[in-house]
Amino acid sequence: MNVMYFAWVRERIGMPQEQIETQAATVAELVAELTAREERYAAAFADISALRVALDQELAEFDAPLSGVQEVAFFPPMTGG
Amino acid sequence: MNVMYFAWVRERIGMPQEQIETQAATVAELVAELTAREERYAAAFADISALRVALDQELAEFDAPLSGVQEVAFFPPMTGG
Amino acid sequence: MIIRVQSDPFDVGATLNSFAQDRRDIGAVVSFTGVVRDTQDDLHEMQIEHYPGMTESAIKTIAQDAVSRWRLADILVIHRYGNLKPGAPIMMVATAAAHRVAAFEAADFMMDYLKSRAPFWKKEITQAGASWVASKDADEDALKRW
Amino acid sequence: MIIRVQSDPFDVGATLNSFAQDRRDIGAVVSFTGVVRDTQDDLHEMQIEHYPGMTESAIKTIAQDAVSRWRLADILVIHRYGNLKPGAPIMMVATAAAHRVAAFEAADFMMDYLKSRAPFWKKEITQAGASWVASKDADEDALKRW
Repeated sequence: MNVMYFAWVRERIGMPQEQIETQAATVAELVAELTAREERYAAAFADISALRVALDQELAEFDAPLSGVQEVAFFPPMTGG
Repeated sequence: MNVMYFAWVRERIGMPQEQIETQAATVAELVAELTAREERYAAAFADISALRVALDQELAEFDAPLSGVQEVAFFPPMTGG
Repeated sequence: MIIRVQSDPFDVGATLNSFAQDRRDIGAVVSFTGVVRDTQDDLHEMQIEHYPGMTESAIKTIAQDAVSRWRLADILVIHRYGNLKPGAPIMMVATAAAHRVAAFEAADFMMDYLKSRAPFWKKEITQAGASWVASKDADEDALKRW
Repeated sequence: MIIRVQSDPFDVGATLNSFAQDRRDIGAVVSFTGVVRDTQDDLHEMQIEHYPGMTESAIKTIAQDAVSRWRLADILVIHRYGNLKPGAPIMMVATAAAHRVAAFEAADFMMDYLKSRAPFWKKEITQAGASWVASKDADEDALKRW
């Protein structure tokens, strides 16, 4: 699964994307798994309410299932326009 | 007093403006005076609710006094923009 | 504040590019362009009559009202009179502000008031003849929004 | 429908002039331009990051939503990414319609949704350092208008 990070999430984790092998069933489980892995992930995911997630380039909720998903992206609320 | 006509008011009366000597105290009295004068004025002023009036280039009501006014203009509702 | 009432055509894009271009405190620019519409494909031309003198002062009053209601960096109104062909720009409004809500609302407000309070009258010359464009009750009602 | 996501600068006026110019059924064109603001006179540059692929599809979804809600003749969105200087246009939206209400509302709607639903993130580089522009609760609340 391709996991992408944008804006300050990218900066805190220190890379724009990575390939992750996971058994996580939902986005929340993936977040828990990454948070447990290293401090920089814990720092990025400390406040989930300040984050957004997209599954295969569509906005999703953190309780959404990951089954069949190829690309997960984490980022702060968007500031376009 | 300079009296001006615009759009279809001008077309019905047949001139863009004229000098009028009048004792009319209000716009309504001036309209009554003109209406009595000739058929083309009666045609232009037949439906006052379809008309607007400006006194010295400011929108006004038909019961407004004419005292001190130098320019009266009659026209249909505006269609700018 | 830029207000122009003219019979000459004007370049909408060039006008917008030069509008408020030296200001650093602007985050949002909104423009509205009114165009001669020819939905039925039978319009020969649109004739726009106006009330010289009152036109300029009425537009200025409306623009000053907008400036007093919203935090605007600048505002522009250009309105043509005379004979216009289908597709030609009739008029444009532009507003510049730090924030987008002010720019949008002020432009919308300007259009509502220019429509019903600036002394212009439109006449359409079609193959079937000439007719004055009638005002709509909705145009007058729109003023109550503000 | 024209949607462009690019790092290159673009000419707002030329874009507006060429937008929907061959349509005879248009009476109203509204444009919005977002500009890099430097209110405190301390901004070195604005860096705009985006999510390639999702950006284009998100903008297209928003524009299609606008087309389904209002009678529009055409709609355009250009949005830059990369490093922009103060005063530079960040993005523009243009809407063309027979009537002004549709053009205004659709442009306003587009801006509200692009602000909170198109995957762009802005970072300001000032003399004091770099900081990500935070989203505002008001931006999310604005979506409830539609």
